[in-house]
Amino acid sequence: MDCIITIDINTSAVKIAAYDLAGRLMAFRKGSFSILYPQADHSEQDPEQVFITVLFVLKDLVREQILPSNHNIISIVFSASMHSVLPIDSRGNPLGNAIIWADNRAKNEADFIKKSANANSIYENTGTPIHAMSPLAKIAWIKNIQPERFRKTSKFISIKEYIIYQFTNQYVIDYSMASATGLFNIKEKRWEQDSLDISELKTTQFSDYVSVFNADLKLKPGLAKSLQLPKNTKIIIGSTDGCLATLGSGVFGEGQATISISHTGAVRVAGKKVIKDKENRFFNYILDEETYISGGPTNNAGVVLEWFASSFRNHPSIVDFEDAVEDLFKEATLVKSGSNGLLFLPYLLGERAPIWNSNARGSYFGINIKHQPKHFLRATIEGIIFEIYSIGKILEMYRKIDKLYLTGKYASLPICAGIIADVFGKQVIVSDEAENVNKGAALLGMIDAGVFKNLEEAAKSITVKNVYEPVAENNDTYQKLFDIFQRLTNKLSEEFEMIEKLQ
Amino acid sequence: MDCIITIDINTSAVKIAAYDLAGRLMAFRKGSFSILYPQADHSEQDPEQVFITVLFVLKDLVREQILPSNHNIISIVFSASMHSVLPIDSRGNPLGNAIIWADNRAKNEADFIKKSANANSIYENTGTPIHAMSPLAKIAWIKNIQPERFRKTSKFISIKEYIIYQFTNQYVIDYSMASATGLFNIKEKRWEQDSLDISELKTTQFSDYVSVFNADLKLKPGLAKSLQLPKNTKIIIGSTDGCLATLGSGVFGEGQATISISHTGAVRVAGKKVIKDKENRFFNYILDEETYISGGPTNNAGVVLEWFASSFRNHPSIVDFEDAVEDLFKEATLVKSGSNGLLFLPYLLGERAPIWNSNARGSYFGINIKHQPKHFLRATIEGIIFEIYSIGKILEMYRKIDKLYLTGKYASLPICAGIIADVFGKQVIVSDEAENVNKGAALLGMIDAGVFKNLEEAAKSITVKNVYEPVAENNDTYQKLFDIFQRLTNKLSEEFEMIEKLQ
Amino acid sequence: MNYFSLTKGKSEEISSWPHVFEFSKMKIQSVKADSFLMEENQGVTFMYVLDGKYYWTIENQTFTVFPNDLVVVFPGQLFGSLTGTFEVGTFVSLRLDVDFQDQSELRLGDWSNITESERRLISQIISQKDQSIIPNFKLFGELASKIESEIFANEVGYKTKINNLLDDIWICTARQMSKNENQGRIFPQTFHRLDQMLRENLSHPWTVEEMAATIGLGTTTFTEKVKAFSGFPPLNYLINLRISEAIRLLKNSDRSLTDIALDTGFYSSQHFSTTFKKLTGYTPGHFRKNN
Amino acid sequence: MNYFSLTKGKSEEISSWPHVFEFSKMKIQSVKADSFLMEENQGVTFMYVLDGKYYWTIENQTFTVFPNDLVVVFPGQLFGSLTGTFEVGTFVSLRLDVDFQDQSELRLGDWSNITESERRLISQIISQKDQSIIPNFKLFGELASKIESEIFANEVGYKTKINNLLDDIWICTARQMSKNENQGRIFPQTFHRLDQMLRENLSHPWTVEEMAATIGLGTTTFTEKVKAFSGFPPLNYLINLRISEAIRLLKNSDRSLTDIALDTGFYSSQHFSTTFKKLTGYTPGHFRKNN
Repeated sequence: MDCIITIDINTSAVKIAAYDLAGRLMAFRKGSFSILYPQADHSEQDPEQVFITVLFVLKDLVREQILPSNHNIISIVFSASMHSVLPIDSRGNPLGNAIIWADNRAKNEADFIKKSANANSIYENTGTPIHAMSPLAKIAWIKNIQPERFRKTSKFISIKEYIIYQFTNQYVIDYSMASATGLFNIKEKRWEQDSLDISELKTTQFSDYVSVFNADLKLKPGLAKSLQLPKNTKIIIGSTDGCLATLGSGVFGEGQATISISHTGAVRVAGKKVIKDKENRFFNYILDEETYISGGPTNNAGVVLEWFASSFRNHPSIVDFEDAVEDLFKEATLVKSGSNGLLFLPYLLGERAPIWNSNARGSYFGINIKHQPKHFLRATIEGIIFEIYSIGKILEMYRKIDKLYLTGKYASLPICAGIIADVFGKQVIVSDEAENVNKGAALLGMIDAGVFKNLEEAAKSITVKNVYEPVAENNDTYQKLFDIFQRLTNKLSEEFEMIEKLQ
Repeated sequence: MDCIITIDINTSAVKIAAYDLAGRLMAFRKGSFSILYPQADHSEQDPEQVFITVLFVLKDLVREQILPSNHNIISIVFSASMHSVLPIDSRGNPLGNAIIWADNRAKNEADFIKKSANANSIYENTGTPIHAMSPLAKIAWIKNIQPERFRKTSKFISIKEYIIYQFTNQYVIDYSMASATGLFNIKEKRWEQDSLDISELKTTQFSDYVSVFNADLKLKPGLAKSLQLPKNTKIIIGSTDGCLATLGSGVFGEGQATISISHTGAVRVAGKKVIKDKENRFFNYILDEETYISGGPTNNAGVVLEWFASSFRNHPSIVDFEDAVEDLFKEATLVKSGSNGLLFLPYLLGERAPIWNSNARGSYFGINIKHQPKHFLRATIEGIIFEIYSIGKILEMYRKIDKLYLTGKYASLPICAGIIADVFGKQVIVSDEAENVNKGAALLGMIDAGVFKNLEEAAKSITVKNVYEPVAENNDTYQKLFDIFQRLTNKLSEEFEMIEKLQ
Repeated sequence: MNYFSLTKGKSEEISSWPHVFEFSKMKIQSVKADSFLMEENQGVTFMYVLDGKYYWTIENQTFTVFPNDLVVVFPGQLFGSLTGTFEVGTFVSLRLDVDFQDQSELRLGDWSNITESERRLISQIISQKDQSIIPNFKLFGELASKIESEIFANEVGYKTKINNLLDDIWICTARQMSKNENQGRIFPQTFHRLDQMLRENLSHPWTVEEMAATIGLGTTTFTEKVKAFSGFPPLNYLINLRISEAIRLLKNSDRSLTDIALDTGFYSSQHFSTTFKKLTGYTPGHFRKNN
Repeated sequence: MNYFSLTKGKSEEISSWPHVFEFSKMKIQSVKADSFLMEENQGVTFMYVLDGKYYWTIENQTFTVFPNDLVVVFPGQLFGSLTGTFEVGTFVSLRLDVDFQDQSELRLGDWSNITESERRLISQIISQKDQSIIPNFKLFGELASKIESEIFANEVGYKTKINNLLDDIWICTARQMSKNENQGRIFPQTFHRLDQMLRENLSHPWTVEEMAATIGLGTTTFTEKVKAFSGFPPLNYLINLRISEAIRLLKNSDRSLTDIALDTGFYSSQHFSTTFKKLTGYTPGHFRKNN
């Protein structure tokens, strides 16, 4: 039987999943690598470790799961996180580590670009909010702070391009990934001159851009042999994790939105037009020639839960994270909606959408003598979801949203799903897929294989597992708390800046 | 050898200590009773349990410690917490429980009086801030809400008067206690007509007022026999815990202030004149004919630490509070001054001085991803001390303060003493006395016995155990944090009110 | 394992205990729509999970229930699953016809052997606590399987045995709730709860063992902690409370000295009188006259 | 107990170990003014409390030190008591002439037997951690009393024995710091720390036992957790890191294959070559040429 292999390279792991042509998950394996924090505000990936990890995991999956079951691999589809920047020299060797989305070193460059005369037109043309996360700002940082490295750079590529180069010896970038660089014109689908001018870049310093369906790449024969892959395995370039998670959760049409809560979070919608926000709060990324994925990302989602589980609480010994989280979610159900009036602002890592303020900081507010650890726990979960809601609420100014689709490892846990339904006051749908990103990539492969005509048809194949209806009474409580949540967020920007200086 | 017995009746325990005429502690014993919380905002004491506890502890102390050591008891000096109200009928029987200082039921009555035309003159004449804690407001509440109980009341007395009545069959109140009722004119030393008028009270509904040195009371013979006390044991009425803690920590002169951190906290100074604060934030209580104890109380001192130790943290089993606190203070030393920019507002029980806002609520502010439990712990201690400082800072507008004297079970712990020195930027002195209140009462007894000429001489007999000097660098950090502390406190009053409604 | 579902009126097996509405052990192998809708609970329901993971909702609050967890649902509470179905797994369910007036007073019925004062104590523990779920309560599983074997074995005395096991369920549930409630608290809070319980059940013939068990401590540790915290050994503290209440009654009521003695937990007016005099210097009668 | 105070230059008893500045066991019976003023620390000082409660200040931060707690003070740190005195109690103090360049590299001296790669590992653990106090570290007390008896007994081999015990002190202190640092963390954080340590000591001949011990876990649990979290058994994960570094060196340096193999922790170029080929499909030489 034929099968499709999907490779998703995210912030800390590579996840490889194989699907048959009916879209059924057949094999799954993951391998972690480390995020490196060489200094404050810096977050990096070691490109060689990422590559070795991809090889290792793929080799094991093929040898131990695919070959024994006599499946025939017809294609490999790639996905990866957005916004990484890896400078390489003319021989294709990395100049240092890749700078990833979470890296905040280019704060000043982002501020500078934001204040420039064509900031608005750059945002509108490229679809990427101007922020330290954006390769646009990161490359400017390299130019300013590491001129020698900048000078040596032959191309600025992403981790995904680097891995594909290792597989194929070719430099290509898909529209989705390109549209997350801040350097790509999403309307005319070409590199954006205004962006290039900021760091005096030439288009030759980037890979060639292609559609997410592009399958012209050729797998290196040596690698095919070592990995025991058929020589004619198609390499489909694929898209980004954000776009594919949206597709893989079944969201494509009017009235639908995805809510993603994993390490970070996001609210996303798919549409034929970009969202034009005067305050430049939303991204608009290309999925295919006529589809944009629009929305807003938050820094403070699962990572804050992980902080709560590991740092806020004292544990008697080293704790398995999964166990800790299981216990936490159980404990959180012991508290009523609204955490007895304890409110949490989750800005532990500064914030992107909708406030785009790197100095924002977290806060527990409204503490009284009766609040216990379980109230802090539930307030933390609710605060994370309020932040998601604050994005969703503004998105609703541009798009009708009736139903919410969940993706990411935390969102679809029953307690989160229930709170999301109650906070938004909308129906929440959990799909049957464990790995939405890989599934989204598989859908691209299935379209390529002729299983579906187009994305719309592919998205409709995702099946519903659970539906959560909002409880009116809880929605009422949450609306009142959210009002305070917003007031505090708006009111405290000066104090955020003052306290940030003391940290 | 002669000795003096001191009886201090505080919120949850009676502490009885015996001193010889050189002021040396000879025997100590304490017995707890419960604070009763029949409903939200209500805090009460059972007068019979308090009485029985006093008897039990006193009897044991005399029988097991005083008599075997052949000491001769010459006097008993009383002390008690301020602000309690116990309505009694014409036969001297309590009409229900005593309402204690922490009770917040009379919020509306306090607000009403505060808005009345002569609120300012009442505050100035009586020395007691107009607040739910004040017997003035509590009696108004009984009149409004429990008219039947009000009608049956023959006298409104305090727990201290009730116990003294059990010992002597006489109704007397000392100037200190009277000056904490909001019904006593501290300048002219008589019941204040404007205050009486609010609830249409007559002076006969109160005990006779006398000096804190008054020793005219006669011990009931039956009780003397059952307690094995000499028949001629003098009963000295004594003063309040606040006044006596100040005296007992050695504070009497210019430039000195006491900081008390036990369940609640306070900053106090002694002086010949009252402090006239336009915003009515400070109390002025009478100690003796020419001495006032002035200052401000905070609700959120040790009780917040206790909350942190018991409620904020999860414990694996029932924990001895002393052990928990010992561990906490040890852990707090692991964090640098300023808790890495984590700030705590301690208003878990609303607040008295200096903001006098029952709706105020607690908050942790400035949380980032690197903050751990130990930072929350240290921030909690620092927040409590910032609140104390916010009182001290305003007091300094009226009085020069060079040295701080500590009292109460938490203040004199080295970590608190060090933080207090650093936050205030002043020298901090810890005396040799474990029980400042009882020691203050003993000083009254020693003056009565002719050991000292007057209070000033008595106060000077207190010896220094430790001196803490402020560290300039830490003071600098704390000043910056305190700036944010004050901004938040002022800025958030609307949000305090909004969230209070959801609790 | 055997699975069964016994319902009052339908199943002969439980007809001897008309106070048992339902007793079942169910294995759910596939999810069925509308098998567990939200409904108002009749009687008191105990649901104990043996296998699987359940998301059950009581009064708008959803609990995640793991194996060995017990869920207790009181009369009138809305109970069910928001998805309307039972997830795959195994659980025991026991539903009793029990009156729980205003969620405060538990009325068991003639079948129960629990004494009046202990019943009040249990009522109080159960009504005070906001505990719908008791995690890791294996003892319940043991009691349930004892009931199961008694029902199906019908050996001599099984009718009584089962009623006694039902009593045991109430007693153990109350104990466990009390322990959980005090777990992880600092002693002053625990003491405060004990104080409340003593006050509201002064006439109960408290022993130190019982007080200690109520808050989940061993007798020796309990005595030490009470002494260190309050200054009094536990029984002396109790006497404080009893005498205080007696004084109040002497002053404010016309009740006989014997009635006052018994109401405040002294086993005779003699005992009351001696204790009272030792502390106050007066006999109760003298005290009342003087006042 | 015997009390003693041995100082370099003054006390003959410790003259055989010129790297020991001071070794004392002191009992303080009354507080003396100016007995412990704040001073810049010379060498590395270990202070271990046997009895009493101390408030010691290191670099502006005051620690409360209880019995069985160890305080470690590095060269140049301001150390003393803010009150200027020793409180009443008993403690052991050991001061060693040790160079700790830039608070990052520990240079012990010829007397020490600790291997080069282990010394670097210890340096790194000690310099990474912000741990001036190690609570409840009884093992230190045991080591100190062994040193004490060796010094006063002078049995055969005591000179070596004491140097070995000093080595032990460094090893155990590093282990304890590492354990404390990972105590109560969730596994991803612990793993991240391990990852850092592996990267910075790739040439060290890591065993699974050693990795596990470094983060305070048993070998079996450690292997399970690493596998579950990273997808790889510990040694495979290590190989990932080694091959990644080797690729970097092959691409960016002219070093010989043997040097690269040893630098990245392969015990021979043969071993390096086989492992490299298995994963990438190329030998290192071939890979370098192709690139």
